[in-house]
Amino acid sequence: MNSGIGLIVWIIAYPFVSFSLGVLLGGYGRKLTARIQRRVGPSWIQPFFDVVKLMSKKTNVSHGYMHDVAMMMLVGGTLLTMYFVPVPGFHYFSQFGDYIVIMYILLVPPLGMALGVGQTANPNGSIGIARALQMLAGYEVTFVLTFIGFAMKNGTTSMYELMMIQQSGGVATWGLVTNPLLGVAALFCLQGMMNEKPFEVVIAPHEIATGPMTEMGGKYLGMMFIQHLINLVVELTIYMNLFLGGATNWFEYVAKLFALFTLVMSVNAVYGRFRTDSALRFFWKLPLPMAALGVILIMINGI
Amino acid sequence: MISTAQILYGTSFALIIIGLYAVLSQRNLIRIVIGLNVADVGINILLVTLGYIEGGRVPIFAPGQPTTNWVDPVPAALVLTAIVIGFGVTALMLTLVMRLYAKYGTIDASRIRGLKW
Amino acid sequence: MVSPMLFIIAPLAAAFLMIFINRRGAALALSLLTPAGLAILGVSWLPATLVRAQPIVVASIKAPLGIPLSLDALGAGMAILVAVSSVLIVLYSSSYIHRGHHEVRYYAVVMILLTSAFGLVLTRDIFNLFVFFEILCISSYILVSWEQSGAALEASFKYMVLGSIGSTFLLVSIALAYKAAGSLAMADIAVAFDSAPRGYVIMAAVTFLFGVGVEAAIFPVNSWLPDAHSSAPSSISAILSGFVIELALVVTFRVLNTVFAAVDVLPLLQIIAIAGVLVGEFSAFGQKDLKRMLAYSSISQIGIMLFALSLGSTAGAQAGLSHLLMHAGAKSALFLIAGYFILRTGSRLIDDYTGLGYRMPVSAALFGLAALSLVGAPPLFGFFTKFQILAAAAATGGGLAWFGIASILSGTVLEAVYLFRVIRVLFAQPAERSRVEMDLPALVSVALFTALVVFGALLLPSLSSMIGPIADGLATLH
Amino acid sequence: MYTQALLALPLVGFVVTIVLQGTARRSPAILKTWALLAFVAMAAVATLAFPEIGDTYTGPMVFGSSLSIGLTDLSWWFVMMIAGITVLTSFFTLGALRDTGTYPMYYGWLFLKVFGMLGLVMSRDLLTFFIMWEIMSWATYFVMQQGKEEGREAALGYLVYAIVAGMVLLGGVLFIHQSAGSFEFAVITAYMAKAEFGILLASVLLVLVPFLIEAAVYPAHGWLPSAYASSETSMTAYLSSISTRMGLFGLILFVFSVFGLKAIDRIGISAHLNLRTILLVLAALTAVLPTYTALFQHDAKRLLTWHSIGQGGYMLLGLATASTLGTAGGLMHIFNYMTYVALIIFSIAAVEYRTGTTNLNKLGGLIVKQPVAFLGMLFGIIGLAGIPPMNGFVSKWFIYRSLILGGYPFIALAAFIATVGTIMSVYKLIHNTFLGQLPERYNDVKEVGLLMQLPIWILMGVVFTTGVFPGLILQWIAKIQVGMGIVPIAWTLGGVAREAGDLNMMVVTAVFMATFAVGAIIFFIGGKRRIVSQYDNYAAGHFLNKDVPYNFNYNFYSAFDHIFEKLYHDAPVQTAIRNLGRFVRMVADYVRRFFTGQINTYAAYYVAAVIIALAILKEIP
Repeated sequence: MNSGIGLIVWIIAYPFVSFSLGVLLGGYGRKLTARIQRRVGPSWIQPFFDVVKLMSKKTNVSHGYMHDVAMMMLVGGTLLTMYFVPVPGFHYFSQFGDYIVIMYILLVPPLGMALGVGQTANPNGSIGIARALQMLAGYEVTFVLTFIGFAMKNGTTSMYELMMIQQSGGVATWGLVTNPLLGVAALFCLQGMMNEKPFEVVIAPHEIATGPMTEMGGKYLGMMFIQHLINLVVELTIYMNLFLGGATNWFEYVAKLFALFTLVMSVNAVYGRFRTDSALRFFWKLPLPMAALGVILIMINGI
Repeated sequence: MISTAQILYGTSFALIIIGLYAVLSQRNLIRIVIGLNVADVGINILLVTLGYIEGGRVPIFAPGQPTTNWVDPVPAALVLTAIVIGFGVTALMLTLVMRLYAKYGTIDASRIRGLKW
Repeated sequence: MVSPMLFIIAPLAAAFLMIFINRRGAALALSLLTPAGLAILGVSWLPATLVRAQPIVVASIKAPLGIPLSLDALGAGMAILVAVSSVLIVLYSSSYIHRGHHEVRYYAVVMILLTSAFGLVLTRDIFNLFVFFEILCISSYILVSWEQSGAALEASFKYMVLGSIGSTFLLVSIALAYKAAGSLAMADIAVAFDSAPRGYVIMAAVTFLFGVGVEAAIFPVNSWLPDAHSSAPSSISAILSGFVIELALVVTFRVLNTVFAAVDVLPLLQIIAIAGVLVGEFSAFGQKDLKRMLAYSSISQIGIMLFALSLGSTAGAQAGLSHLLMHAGAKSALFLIAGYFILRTGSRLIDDYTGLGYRMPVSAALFGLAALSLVGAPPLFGFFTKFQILAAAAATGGGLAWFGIASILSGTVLEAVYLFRVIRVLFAQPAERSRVEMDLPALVSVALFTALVVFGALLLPSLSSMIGPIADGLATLH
Repeated sequence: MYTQALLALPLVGFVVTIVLQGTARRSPAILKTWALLAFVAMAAVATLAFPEIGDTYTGPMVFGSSLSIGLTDLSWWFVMMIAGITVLTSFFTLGALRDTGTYPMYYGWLFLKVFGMLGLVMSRDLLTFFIMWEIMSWATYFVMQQGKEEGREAALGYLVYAIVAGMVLLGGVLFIHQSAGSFEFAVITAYMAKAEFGILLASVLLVLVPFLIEAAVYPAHGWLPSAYASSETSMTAYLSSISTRMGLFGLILFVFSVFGLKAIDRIGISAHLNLRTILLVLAALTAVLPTYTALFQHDAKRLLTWHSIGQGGYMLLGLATASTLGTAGGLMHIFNYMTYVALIIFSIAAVEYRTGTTNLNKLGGLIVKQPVAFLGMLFGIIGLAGIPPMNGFVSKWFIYRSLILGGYPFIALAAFIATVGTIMSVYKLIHNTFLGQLPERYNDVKEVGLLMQLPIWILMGVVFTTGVFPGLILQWIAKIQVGMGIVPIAWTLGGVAREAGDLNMMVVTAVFMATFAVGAIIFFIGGKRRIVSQYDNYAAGHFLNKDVPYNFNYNFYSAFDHIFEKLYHDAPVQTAIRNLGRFVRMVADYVRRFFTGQINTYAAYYVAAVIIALAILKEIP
């Protein structure tokens, strides 16, 4: 799937595949939460219905051109990241951009959203963005440190190569096994990256309306849903590729995806919400030192 | 036995030191001027003593006078000049003290300190 | 060529003449033309002196009975500097000094000061040196107290007391020298000191150093300087800071270096110089009074020059003399401009000059240029002289030299800050925009001084051929 | 020939400008036009001088050695940057500089500054280098004077640092000249290769410290924000974009060429613990701390000046790794930063031109009024934050990769922390200026004229083009690296060749454009949208109108403020430097007390001096 006709077909099909996976994951997540909370929960493909409903709304309130462009940046940026993250059988683009590139293009959707939300001129939205950006200093910084350590250990910054190195010896060479400290620290970050509890102060329903989403309605909210669903897949895949050895085939890929998401959603279901500064303090007190210790161990081993 | 010259040297240095001490210790401007004058006198004695020879003669060319064993005339000339200059400076200083008194209403050095730091 | 004796006679005659005529015009003409003529005289003698010093015989009496005088390259150079500076300063004074019946006397005293200044560089007789020294002092006392304000009188009195102590020490030194040599000619004394007991020569050297040094404002006998230079009329401050202390410094150093060569005073001089640099710069740092700040800056600059001279190397001596030339130009310009700042605002305090730069843009610009040169900003003259000094010190090496370099460098930082704080105030928010520029003669005078420090670097190539023999005058007595 | 002309032009410009000064008040257009033409001519001459790279021209003899200038690949690169940004700035001032009366010598000092900078980068010996360094410092000081009142006070602060730097450098020049016996770079290089360790260390420190001060590297960065922020805005752009980098130029020149990397690496105990490690740590601190200080600024210009410091840290990070990737990143970042910071500040200037303020708490919602300025700032901040596809990303990619693979994980982490801070603060910048609610008083604001727009468009083009085709820049960087004694980067038009890493910006951008198009398609599939008034907003049932400020821009990052309050308000280094200043003033006040004003004391000094002098002379044999 990395050359010729197969490549072109795959490039065209991949967004749909991702979206479908995202819908399933999203639905599964809601169902899982519901069950934990002893509810029945919605349909397994409820997210799909949501998107269809929102996209077909007649009233679409815009606050200006940046608001519109932001939606395109949001979805476009997420799809961009999606292409650069290798999945089983498809790593064509990883030769054009390593994890450092991914690290930065991951910031494109939030930036787009931030700009759009900015133009909506609603303080609830801006507060959400300010919180989101501050949260970066917690989870993103820690996650990057785990990556740095891992990349330094293996002498490459390419996500594909890191994945291949982990696959060389089965479970024993998985990042989570060889560098448990980094893996566990990154797991905390994953929770933050996915904006799930206890790190969901950005959206914070009931507190600041719904944060960035306050002024979003109709197709705007629909596009945010689409982005969210694809993003679920992308972020889980990144963690998987870095610490769970990626996947060699699609069955393994989907299994790992759901397993990881189960973990994230379980935590989400039972925890409350951290305030921004508490969340930051948490990240700086537990995962960050953990990752730092991991990196130091790698450095010591290196010498 | 202390020679005359030694006594004079001693006196002159003593006068210089007394004069300087006055300048160091006295607050009264007039006394400071006097101190400087005392030092001046000391200097003059010193200079004269330099040229002095025990039992020497006055250095004047005159028919029939021997030209040996003269007292050195140069220091005497120097002293004359120094006295003149000292006189001038003292006069100027006292004038200034007068003017200062007119301006400040005092001749206490510790109170004439408009210029410092 | 006319006899260099004119250097001493002409200003003296001019002084008496103008007192007799007692007309402003005549006094101005005389006091402009005399130094101008002497400057030409100096320039005409300079080539000859560069080859060989020109002894001057007065009334056909030779040493030891007569008074030996000699015009060497150093003397000619200093004489030109003094003459040119005084022409410009007199020009400035013509518009700056109050018109009144005392005005003629002012010029007369300036002329007498010139006489003594020329005399100091020409004389080769240690007692004659004392006489000129006293004339210089007395005329300075009078000029400092010119404005008859409380501050001026106080400054003059302090100056006078310290000067008198200085002359006392100088006479002690002369007495000791005479006792050793039986002659007052410097050449004879130098020979005699070579075989004199060391302690004796040290005593003579130290009393001489601090005797004449008081006029050169070397540390720590410089405490009269900030008072005197700040309270004198600005034209006189320019004279005193511009060439009098430099001249005294050169004379002090030359005599110490040649006559008292039997003891090595250079390390002592270096210590004194470095202390002077530091004390001067630090004291100037917090000053609120502009002229006092400039006066403290003079203390440190004298320290820099003395440091250069006392390095004992040819390069150091040459650099020191170049710096002397630069400082004469820069500091004169600064004082002269400060004079008009005071005249226009009626205040000496820097804070009162807020926005004055917009009202006197040319003056302020010239002030800035002179200050830049003083700080040593390339490509102005000051950079090259300072760099030469530092390079000479580096070449000398040793802990004291490097400590001196460090002191000069850190002093420069302070100097830049305090001088440019003035510029900053000058160009603070403009209160009013009406022009109150300096009067034309003053402007011309200041502009010429500033031109020296701006284009002085261009002189360096031509100066380098002359500076050798001139600096040689510091090391050997011709 | 062109080399000398290049140096002569700004000097001529300086003189002519002083002559033309009289016309400044009545018809500023003459002066502006003259400046622009002269700078364009300078840029042309700089381009023509390209074939003269490698030649050296000697000037007048000073202190027994002649001053010499000449172009190398490195200096030509800097010359072009200076020429380019100068032309753009002077073009921008055509429209932006309204009241030349307030800035009487704006162009004059600019010419002098350009002269100093060109001379600095073209100098081929130590003495010329120092002379030009000083001219540049002084000119910078004077340039800063051409601004607001408080800017002049801040400029004095700059002067203190600059003079300290200059004097330390002078000490270094003297020391090196004394040790090596020459001002010539070649002789110094040869000497340093086998110099004693002590001499080498002293030389390197005396020379590097001034560069670090001029480059505003932590902890000597305190002078920059106030001095730059209170300058005239176009000058802020100029100073931020190129002026600070002169320190880095000196660093590159001396570390890689004059002393040589081998000599520099002798200073240290191992490959990972040497002088470069110290530089890396300083650079990391420089990248992080000022960036987070920028978060809490409420003036657009001041916020960016803090980034000028922080981004300088990135450049130093790259350079201090001394690896192929790192130096490429560092060198490239100098160029990239220059372009996007000028772009951002020009946009700010456009806003200031219309609204009269740069206060972030007072602006807002201007996107509808000044779309070009918004677009300019958007491109700029994407570059500054280092997000693809703008050029800022490429250089940061190099720096990260070199740090990670070079074995500096925590330094790399610091760099990323700084990036997060950058993103936060630039979002605040663009949000508070262009997004959010438009205050009623700005209802009549218009876009600036074409004259001011043009530099913004040009820079947007440059920021984007060099981001997509970094090879355009990397080809020069590779040449410079050869001159620095470093293996040149294997570049391609879109990034680097496979052996140097995985980066092809052309592909990244193409994919981004395609996915963006997908986003657009999805957007247009949805129903028709309707643009509503800014008062037609969710407000929990409350009514919004122009009397109700409904905006979030004050205390934007409250959580950070909450956590770091103490650290920001008494930054230890700044306090220490302030205390040092206070200490000097105190010492000065005590020294001044030496002159007591009482004649008796003076007489006592006299006698004491004689006695002490006698004692000293007795001791000296």
